[in-house]
Amino acid sequence: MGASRAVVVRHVTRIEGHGNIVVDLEGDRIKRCDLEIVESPRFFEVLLQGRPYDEAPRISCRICGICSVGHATASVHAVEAALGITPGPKLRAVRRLNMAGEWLQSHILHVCFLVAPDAFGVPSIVPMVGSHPDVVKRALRLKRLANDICCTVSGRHVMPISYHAGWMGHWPERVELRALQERLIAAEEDLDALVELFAGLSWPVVERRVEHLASLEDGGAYPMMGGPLHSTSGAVTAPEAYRDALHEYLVDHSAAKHVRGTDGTIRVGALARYALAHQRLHPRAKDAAARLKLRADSANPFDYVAAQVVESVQAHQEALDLVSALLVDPAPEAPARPGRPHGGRGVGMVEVPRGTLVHDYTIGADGRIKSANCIIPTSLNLVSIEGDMRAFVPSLVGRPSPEIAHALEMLVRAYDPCVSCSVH
Amino acid sequence: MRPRVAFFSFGSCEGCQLQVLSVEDVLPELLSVVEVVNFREAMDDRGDDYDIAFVEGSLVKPDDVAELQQIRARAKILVAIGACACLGGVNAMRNRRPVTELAREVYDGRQDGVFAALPDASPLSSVVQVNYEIRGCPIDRIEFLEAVRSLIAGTVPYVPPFAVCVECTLRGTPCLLERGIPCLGSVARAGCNAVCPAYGAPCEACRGFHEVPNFEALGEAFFRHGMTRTLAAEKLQLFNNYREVREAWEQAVPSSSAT
Amino acid sequence: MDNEIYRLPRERLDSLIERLARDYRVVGPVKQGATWMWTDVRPGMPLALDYPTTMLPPRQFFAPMRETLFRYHRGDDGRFAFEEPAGERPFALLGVHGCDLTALRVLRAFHESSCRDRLVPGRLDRSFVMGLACWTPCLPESFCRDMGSLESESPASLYVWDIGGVLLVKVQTARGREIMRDVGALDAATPDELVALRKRLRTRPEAFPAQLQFAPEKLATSLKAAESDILWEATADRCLSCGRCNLVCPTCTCFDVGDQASLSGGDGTRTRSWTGCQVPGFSRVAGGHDFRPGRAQQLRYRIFRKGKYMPERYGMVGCTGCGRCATHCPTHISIREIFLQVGRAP
Amino acid sequence: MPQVSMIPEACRILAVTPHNSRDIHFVVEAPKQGFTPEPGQFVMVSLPGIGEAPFSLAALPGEGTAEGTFEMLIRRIGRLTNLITQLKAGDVLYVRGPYGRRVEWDQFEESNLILLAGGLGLAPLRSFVRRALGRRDRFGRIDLLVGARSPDELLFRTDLLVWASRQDDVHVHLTVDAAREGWDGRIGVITSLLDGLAVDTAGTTAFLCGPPVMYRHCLRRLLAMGLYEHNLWLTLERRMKCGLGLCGNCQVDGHYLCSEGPLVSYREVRHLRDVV
Ligand SMILES: Cc1cc2nc3c(=O)[nH]c(=O)nc-3n(C[C@H](O)[C@H](O)[C@H](O)COP(=O)(O)OP(=O)(O)OC[C@H]3O[C@@H](n4cnc5c(N)ncnc54)[C@H](O)[C@@H]3O)c2cc1C
Ligand code: SF4
Ligand code: SF4
Ligand code: SF4
Repeated sequence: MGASRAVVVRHVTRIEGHGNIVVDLEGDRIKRCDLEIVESPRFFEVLLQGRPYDEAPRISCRICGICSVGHATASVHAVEAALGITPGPKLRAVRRLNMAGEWLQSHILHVCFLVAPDAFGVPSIVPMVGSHPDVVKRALRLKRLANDICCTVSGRHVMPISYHAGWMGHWPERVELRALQERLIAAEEDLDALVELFAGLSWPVVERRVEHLASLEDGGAYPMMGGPLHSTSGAVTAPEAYRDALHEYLVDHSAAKHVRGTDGTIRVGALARYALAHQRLHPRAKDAAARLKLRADSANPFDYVAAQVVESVQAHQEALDLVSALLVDPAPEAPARPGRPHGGRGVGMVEVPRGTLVHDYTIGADGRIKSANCIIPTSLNLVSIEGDMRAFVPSLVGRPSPEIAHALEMLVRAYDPCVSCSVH
Repeated sequence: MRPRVAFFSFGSCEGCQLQVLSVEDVLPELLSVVEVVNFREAMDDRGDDYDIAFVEGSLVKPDDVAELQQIRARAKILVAIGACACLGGVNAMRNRRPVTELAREVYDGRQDGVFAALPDASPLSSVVQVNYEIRGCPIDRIEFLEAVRSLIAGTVPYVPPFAVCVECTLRGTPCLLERGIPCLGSVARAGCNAVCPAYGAPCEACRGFHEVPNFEALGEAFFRHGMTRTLAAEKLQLFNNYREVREAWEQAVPSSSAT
Repeated sequence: MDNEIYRLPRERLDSLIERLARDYRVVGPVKQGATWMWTDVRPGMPLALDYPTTMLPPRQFFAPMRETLFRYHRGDDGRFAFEEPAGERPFALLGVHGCDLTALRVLRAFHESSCRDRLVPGRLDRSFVMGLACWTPCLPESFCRDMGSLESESPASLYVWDIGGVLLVKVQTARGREIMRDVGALDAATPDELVALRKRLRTRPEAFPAQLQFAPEKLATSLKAAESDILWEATADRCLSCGRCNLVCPTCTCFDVGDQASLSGGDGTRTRSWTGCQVPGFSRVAGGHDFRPGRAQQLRYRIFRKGKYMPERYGMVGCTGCGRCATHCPTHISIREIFLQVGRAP
Repeated sequence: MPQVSMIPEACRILAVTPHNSRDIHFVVEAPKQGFTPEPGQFVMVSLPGIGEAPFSLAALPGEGTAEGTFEMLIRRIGRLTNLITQLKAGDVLYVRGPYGRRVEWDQFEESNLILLAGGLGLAPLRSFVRRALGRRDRFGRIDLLVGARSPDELLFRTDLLVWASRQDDVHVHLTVDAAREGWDGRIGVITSLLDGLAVDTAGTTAFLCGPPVMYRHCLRRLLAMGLYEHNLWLTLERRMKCGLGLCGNCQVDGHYLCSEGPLVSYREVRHLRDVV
């Protein structure tokens, strides 16, 4: 029996929210290997109770700063499903544009600001301002553009303002769209350079059998705005029946609920979407995937980074296409009316940057939310993250503890977990 | 010498820190005037030696209190950023109900270990002295930069004393209240350039109140525009429900007995 | 005067806009959502000749809501150098009602009384104004007829009556005549049209029932008698101190001054922006002392300024009866009702 | 003439003397063009990027201070003054002015003068004292009454000492609201200094400047002593943003105190509301 040692990282950095890595080793034997989620619970599901449904997108977007657009979208979808509202084509296009903006913003933030420092062996992007000014400037430009897409559509890049069931409180104007179009075209070079940069980086390999999940849209668009939940196992589940596929449960070391699939560990997010829908990518994004040598059947969590780069290209192309389409006729669309004003239950399931997000509301006849349940992509990934940590540690045991800690941090970070979101 | 600044967060969505990261165009300039020594969301560095601490989030779990006190002890200037830190924000909406009930609904009644929660979600000022506040949910990046500029110049940040309506009117936004939409702009503190009404949502007073809010008149205004006075109270709960913040309006606008 | 009235076929409005656009930035009332706003108009855009009234008054063009006074830049010697913004294109305002024409005269009277700022008078001189006659009150709160501004036709180079088929245009300045000549609209109104106009004007007052039972010149004296705080306190209980009444008022002139700067402080601007006596902080000095504390005193001040101080100092009542402040006040505090009350007081 | 008359001029600080921890005395280069102020006028001083505020002239060019310079006493109290009071000689302030009404001094000749200064109010009144002492033969008896909250807050102590030593020219009376050990002067509010002051009611002019609370009490006393309303002069300091009679912040009953004041006679403003 070897000496026992503990590897502990308190508050993993460069992720959103508070999580600790706790590993206890006895010689080569792993006694404990957990990702402790110590984020503070805020009880959003209870906060929503009793509130008028119009507030739901604005309350629930406060679950998370990084994916506030995603939350607002899932929320407004849930409300619309509950009230029997079918959003018009332009409304869907504008919302998808906003989502594309958020994807781009979130992915750039993750790959350039949070992950890239690992590749360059520095603690943050700050030293890179001096050492790799081009990389930093490019990242800042892309992020600014992504933020401006969100501001144009919904007023702010964090906490969208204009979301209502069936209508928009503000429609982007022609001049604004034209300005975006110009900048999107100009950004193609930056995305190209981004792909180039990440194609030249290499990451550890941790392979494990997992089930990938994503909610695929009918009609063949790349998964973003939701649809039935597809699994690499072949199973397909309707959004309202998400409970058949996703089982939430409590564990002692996490304020975020863990989720089990029908068949053990599941994974969502860029890599899962890529696995399930890579054929749906825009040609330029496919090309990026080829340059990044991203395999469709990759199960290596470190490949999340490459998949996010591919999806950045995708989001950018989609934004460009959507802006161009909206420019043909930017006039506002008439609001869609509720088919079921007395309320009922509705589920909004969308693909946010980190994976499948579910908002499930029951709305009463008084227009107030009776009950709410939210499932967050990071929660869906927690079991997988710990599984990967367990699979990764044996290849690290020979090394000094700080190195093990660093390697595990990188693994956790690769998933781009959003901890405050997962606890909500 | 560049002042050393640190960022911390408690119960929140970290959106305010994200707003700090979204100063892309001036980030290099910002880094040339301050030295960031601690910013978990974006860097590994964990300096304990700082002049200015920007703190986001409400106090929601028992450990938060001691941690905040430690930050206070180290920082020369403590700045609360965002509605959660300044007012309790959306988090304080949960204070309507006992925490045991919340735990029952969400965590099968567990309140131990990672599930522990303070009875009330509260703003930083409920525990330590806060030197300055940058309000909003989320904070406005321009206002943040203006505050940083004032602090590094050695003076106090400017805080507008008037209502969101002033900015809203100057922006030329048609008034939502006049159309019967429950807008709180007339009691809310300006500084956000009245962004919500401009994008078609009523102001929900995420920045708290201006200097002389008149809540009775707010109820009256709601009533005159075809809404109930109770609705005013209900809207005020959204961001301003922490005990001491609520005291200001609770007597003035009748609350519905609903949760 | 009749020989100065010309006919402008409605479709020629477009050529008028086109002609003006050569020399001016042309603005007119445009509907935005539920409200009317002064907005740039281009030929081809229908000019509304039947709009109620705009939320924001035309003074926004003479004293902009937020105006850069100057820019500054820190030079190599560490000192700041100052630079004025370039003068903007003069503008032409189309379709200004009598109340707002009156307000432009008030603005001029105010600025000429203390003319150390040349921005506003300069703009008043350079701009082109086309007045427009009203046939019905714009808002339930309008009382322009009582304030004598319904009949206001100056300052305007052109003044328009929409009498149905054709527009009748009175030329009031040489510049106005030049413009009419350029658009080829120097056909005199026909006798029939003039008869129709006179008839409309004669019956117009019926559409504007009297709201005050006294002449506006009496206001100053009645207000003097209304020093009692009870009146003000009762009304001010409803006031939110939101400041909308000041901001939408066509004759308010007060502003705040503030600086904006880059992060390092090396570049920036000093701007002035609208504020008013009902906006919190307006009369407060350093250390926190407020010389006019409380809503009642602030509300009273606004009313006194319009009804007493301005006529005493500038020879014109500060209220034009446009009805904006009452309409846009969240609790409908009505200056008309207050005038009525003080006028009734013994 | 520029369109915008609010552009300031860079003026170098020539000397800085703290009077206590928050009141700092500045000698400043005067603006080059047309800077010929009268006592009671003020300047607008700014730091670009921070803001602008009005400050009284504590000495006029050539009157106790060198030609081409003027003096101010600035109290650290807020956003702008926090920074101004940290400046050193050689630094630059941005100044425009002088502003305010020019009160004819001829009218005060032959008169006895009582100057009542509460706290910071001594700053503007200092230029009054200097003007009077500079033409000593044209005035009657001069009494300077100075009140401060505590001995530490007594401003311009050197001046006070010098003036006190010129018994024949000016009678200096000091009082503090509260004292600590070592103060052997008078304790009490400033009105108490009026007790026992022999005055020729018709031939005396009084000037008042101090915190808002001071005015009402002093005026009541002076009127009770028999001084004429038109001989009581007050400086009314309100919020001022332009100095040009435009921004409106300083209005009292329609009067713009930045141009119609701040120095006014009680007779002129007595009927106005919220004046004192
Ligand atoms: C005619 C006149 C003469 C003055 N003389 C002096 C003097 O000699 N020495 C001195 O220390 N102070 C004097 N003051 C007061 C001085 O103007 C204020 O202390 C100063 O405005 C404080 O600015 P701040 O930004 O530091 O304070 P803050 O409280 O942060 O002020 C915020 C803003 O409010 C405005 N403001 C606040 N208080 C006043 C005020 N009392 N008057 C006008 N505007 C104000 C300013 O424009 C300022 O930008 C005088 C005021 C007036 C009107
Ligand atoms: S929309 Fe709201 S903030 Fe804007 S003016 Fe109306 S009440 Fe005020
Ligand atoms: S308008 Fe109101 S809710 Fe919106 S950002 Fe401003 S203060 Fe917050
Ligand atoms: S608009 Fe009405 S509520 Fe607002 S400050 Fe004016 S009087 Fe008061």
